[in-house]
Amino acid sequence: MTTVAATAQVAHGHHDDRPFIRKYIFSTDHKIIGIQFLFVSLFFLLVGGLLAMQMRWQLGFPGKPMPGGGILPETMAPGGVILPEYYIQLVTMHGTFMVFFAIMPLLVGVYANFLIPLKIGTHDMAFPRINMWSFWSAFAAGLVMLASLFVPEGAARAGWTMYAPLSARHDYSGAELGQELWSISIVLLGLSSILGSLNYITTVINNRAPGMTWFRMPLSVWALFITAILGILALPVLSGAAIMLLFDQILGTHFFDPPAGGQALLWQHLFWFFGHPEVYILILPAMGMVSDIIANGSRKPIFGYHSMVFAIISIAFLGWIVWGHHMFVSGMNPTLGSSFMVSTLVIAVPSAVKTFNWMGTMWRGNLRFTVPMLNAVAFVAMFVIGGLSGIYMAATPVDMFIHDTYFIVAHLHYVLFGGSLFALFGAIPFWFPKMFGRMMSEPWGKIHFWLTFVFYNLVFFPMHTLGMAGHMRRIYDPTQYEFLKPYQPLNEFISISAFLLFATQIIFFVNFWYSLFKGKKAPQNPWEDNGLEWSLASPAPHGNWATTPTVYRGPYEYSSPQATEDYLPQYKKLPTDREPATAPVAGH
Amino acid sequence: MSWWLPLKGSTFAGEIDGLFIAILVITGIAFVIVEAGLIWFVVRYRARPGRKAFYTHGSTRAEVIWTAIPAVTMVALGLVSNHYWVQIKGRNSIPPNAYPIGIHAKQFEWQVTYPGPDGKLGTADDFTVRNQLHVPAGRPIVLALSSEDVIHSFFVPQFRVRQDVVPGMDIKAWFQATVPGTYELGCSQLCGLGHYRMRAQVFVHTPEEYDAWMKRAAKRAAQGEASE
Amino acid sequence: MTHATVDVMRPPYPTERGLDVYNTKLGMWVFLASEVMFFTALIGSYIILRFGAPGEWARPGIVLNIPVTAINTFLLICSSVTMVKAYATVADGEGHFFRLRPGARLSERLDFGLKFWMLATIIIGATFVSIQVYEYLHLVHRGLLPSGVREGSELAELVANGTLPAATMGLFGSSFYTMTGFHGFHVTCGVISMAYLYFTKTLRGKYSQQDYRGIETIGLYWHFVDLVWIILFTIVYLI
Amino acid sequence: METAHKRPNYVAIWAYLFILTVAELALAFELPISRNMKLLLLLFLAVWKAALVALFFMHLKFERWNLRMLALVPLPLAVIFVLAAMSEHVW
Ligand code: HEA
Ligand code: HEA
Ligand code: CUA
Ligand SMILES: [Cu+2]
Repeated sequence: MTTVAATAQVAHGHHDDRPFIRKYIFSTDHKIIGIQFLFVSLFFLLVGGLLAMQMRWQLGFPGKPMPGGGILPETMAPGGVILPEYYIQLVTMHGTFMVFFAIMPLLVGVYANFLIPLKIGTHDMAFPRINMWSFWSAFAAGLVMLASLFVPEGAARAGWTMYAPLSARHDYSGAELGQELWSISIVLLGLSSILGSLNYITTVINNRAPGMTWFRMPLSVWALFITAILGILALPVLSGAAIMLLFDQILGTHFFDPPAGGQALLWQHLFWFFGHPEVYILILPAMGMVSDIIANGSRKPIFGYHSMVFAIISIAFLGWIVWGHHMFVSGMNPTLGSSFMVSTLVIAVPSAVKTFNWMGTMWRGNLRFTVPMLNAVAFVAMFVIGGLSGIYMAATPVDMFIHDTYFIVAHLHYVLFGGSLFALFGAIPFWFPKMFGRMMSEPWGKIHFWLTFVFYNLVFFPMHTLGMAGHMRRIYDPTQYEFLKPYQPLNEFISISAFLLFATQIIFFVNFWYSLFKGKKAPQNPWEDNGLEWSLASPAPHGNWATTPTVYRGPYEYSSPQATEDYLPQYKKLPTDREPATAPVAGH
Repeated sequence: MSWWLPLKGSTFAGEIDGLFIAILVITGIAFVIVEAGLIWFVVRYRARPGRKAFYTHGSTRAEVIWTAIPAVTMVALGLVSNHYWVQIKGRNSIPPNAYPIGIHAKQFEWQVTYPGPDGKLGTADDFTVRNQLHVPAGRPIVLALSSEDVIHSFFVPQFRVRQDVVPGMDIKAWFQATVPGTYELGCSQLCGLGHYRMRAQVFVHTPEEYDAWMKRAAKRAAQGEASE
Repeated sequence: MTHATVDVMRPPYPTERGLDVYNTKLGMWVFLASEVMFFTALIGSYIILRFGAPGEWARPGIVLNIPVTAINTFLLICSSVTMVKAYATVADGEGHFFRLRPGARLSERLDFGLKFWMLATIIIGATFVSIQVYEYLHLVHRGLLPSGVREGSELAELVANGTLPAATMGLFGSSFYTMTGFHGFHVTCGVISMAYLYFTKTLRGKYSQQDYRGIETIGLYWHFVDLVWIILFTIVYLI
Repeated sequence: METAHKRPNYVAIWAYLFILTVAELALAFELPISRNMKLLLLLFLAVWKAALVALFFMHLKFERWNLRMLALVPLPLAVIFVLAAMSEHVW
């Protein structure tokens, strides 16, 4: 493997004598915080997955005792048979954990923290201590949410969307403390996201290394930056709404209480005004990292860098004016529905730009199928399916039929699992060496990839069919309906595939832990990548660079005729390169 | 088990299915282009020793093409969908001669109020039946939806009609059944632990049958045995 | 601020570039953007609920004590002025405060001016909070609770005799306490952080014309809280 | 740190705000004009006051354009949200 050691600025051996607790627990180092987020959110991914398995058991084999379900208390599953009230807790907590505590922290908490300073060439976040608080409040939020599963009457029961008034009044939902803990946890999480986003935005704007102009930033940084803007503007709305919900629950206020003049739809407006930007928070970082990985794996500059940037920006902007597409049949003003439909459809345009640019990047490339690359290509393939199913729902008349059916469930898993999670299965091994100094196993990674890819499609593709048949979401027992009885074999098939999908994840789990301690020692730049982070040793040392690196070119100069290797790092100075004029100025 | 949409049981089911198929075609084309392209590239451009990738930063022409085509398609799709939307859910879409039925949803049942022999809601001969919706075929029906407690959703797959029932709001929805038979009405908005069993039966009668049923039911109701 | 715990690995050069605005100030503006969205959720809900309320809105003029709140509003505006004076004094290093004694040196005046204006801001801010607490106690006493009107209270009588609309009192209580409560919470946070900066920085002479970032940043926050109150006062109390 | 501009007269702005507040109070209680007119005027005054605070006290008037943009970004979102959710009740 060729190295660029000649130009690489290997960090000096600054010995780090902070005590353990300051180094790994209450650390202000952005890399440690990213790693803390990684462990915590992988744990919650596991929790979310376990909840999904219980759901799938009930849906595939309604009313049968769940193997191992005997350990659950009587109030959830007497004799292992899941109760309806436990089932809706499962749905609610599965959605909540996956969205708020697994995918969002994985993408933003881990990679915004880890990558932004490394990729823009700075020593840490702008506000390291605020950053630490951002982790700890997310952690507290997670604990509160987890605790809510164990309180009497169980966890929140109104779906991850928490529609009022079901969520607002205890006599409607039957849950008390669980419902309140959900609101409290979400407020804490909102705080965490705001503190985090504030850091990412300031850092990206102000702390770029010399030469790192706006249009030399890797797309992952662009995506994380725009995501942070979405976060800083969207999460406060959710916090505000969750606070109102909490007050309805504990103080008896009437925001969402129709008999006293409150409005049920107000919650939906608030939630989705946050919620749609949120789903782009869940996909944009994935898109950014996939762009980096695909360019790297194709050994080619990203196709249409500038239009990729503008696509990210326009997706983020459009994301603010489409929230009503979740409410087409909610009784919302139908004229408003029309305008939300049009704005929603328009989002297909920047998404198309991104998709075709990824393909353009691969076109005439020299594709190396590493595990990150495989997962990144799968991301494109699967995100497109999810995105295209979004078009059906955006068309209001069709949505009237498929709203709140498994068609939606299929859509959301195609974008969230097929999209975000595949991107993460690519990103985790890609940056693993920079985090831990070791490589994850390639062969096992490939086995995990192929099995996941197959089982994932077997689980979620048939859900489109269920949706077309009118199979409602969030129902405990589909066999209650005559018209769904013929579909039970399909449900059973999905469930079995889901168990296999989960079992496959054990490979990842083992690979992750094994590599952490026993993996192959990582070289400095194992993927022959152009990013600034690869100029550091693996793992990246505390404080990153001894002297600030200088950036001479864009991030995707693969196969450049100027270099003999097929990559040309951003930090490598060629004789023809000029030193950047002092500081990069905004807008250049 | 069918792999396709359920029976078309209402006047606008055909339109919705048509739109569904149109989108299926559009997205199908996009799907094939993307997936086939990906597979092709993966096979054709896999790394071979000694080869260097083609160095390019993009092409403005390609960029314009793949921005413009989706843009035009999406605007066209928006216009077409909106045309149907206005007919189906628009604010003036309810046919003036529609036959009124009241639906009151509560945890976890549907209370269906019929206008009685005089065909008007809110008069003395109205009567209420639990979990049974009887409608005549070939006649537009307008539902007056109200909720006792939380949000429910009125959904009959064969009619392709769905409307949330929101407490504090008086919402109207209409449809016109075309095929006599028995169907199911499901609640499709999570409304509590009994959500999954908040189900009612839907009977679509021929107009004559419906009149006969109405007479019988009204008589029974007058005798005070309304429900069931 | 960077002084508090100096991490050994903090870069030795100013990392600040890009917007030409230093980090804490930029960070504060970004934070304020999120605050705008937070208050959008609360104030927006209020507007939406009031707009769609069943019947007439509870009459703020009768329920609330407008004159006292008007004085409070005035106080908060004054505190904004004292805050901006503190900022201008330290930023300009001169001229924004009366002469302490004839012939006093500039630096002395600056020092005194900053301390004076900051202390004034803290005191006025604390007064605002106290008056708000008084207002709350009084309102609760008269019978307005977050959940509506208390049985058998003075306001309940007004509802009974038709002076106040029964249908919207619950909504009024909910939104009134939530909005003003969160505003009050923000003021309290501001007072506490200012007091903290006052004792740990101002009194120890850590601010100078070369570095007054803490003053400017907390000032931005303080003015924003004032700005929110200006909106709240109008739409909750006056309209 | 910038101080290129001349300091505005803060006491004058304070007086300005004071007068506007008095005007608001007068409007709310005394003037016999239509309710909608009153509402519009009050909102106008409130926005005016808020703008004074933002422009002078928060010295936005003297900042670079990109910082001003940053401060303005959330406002259209807030307006879009409130208007859309309100349109619920006018159809
Ligand atoms: C990562 C998360 C994510 C992403 C990226 C998206 C992306 C999109 N979503 Fe999705 N959505 C969710 C997560 C996400 N969604 C979730 C979680 C829900 C359910 C919430 C709940 O109720 O629990 C949901 C629900 C949801 C609904 C509400 C359905 C209902 O409840 O009735 C709608 C309706 O319009 C919708 C639409 C879209 C659209 C149009 C896009 C677009 O952004 C997609 C754009 C992409 C493409 C179109 C593909 C690529 C483009 C091409 C290949 C070009 C060629 C294409 C054409 C010419 C068409 N989504
Ligand atoms: C990112 C989001 C995400 C992910 C990954 C998943 C994953 C899965 N979901 Fe998810 N799902 C949602 C988000 C997600 N879901 C949301 C938002 C809803 C809506 C909720 C609502 O209606 O309110 C939903 C609803 C939902 C339903 C509908 C329930 C209903 O309406 O009644 C079903 C039903 O089958 C389902 C099934 C599954 C299954 C089988 C998986 C499987 O893919 C799970 C496989 C297992 C894993 C992915 C875990 C693997 C673990 C690791 C890899 C950890 C490794 C750890 C270390 C290394 C430390 N989900
Ligand atoms: Cu009623 Cu679900
Ligand atoms: Cu959406």
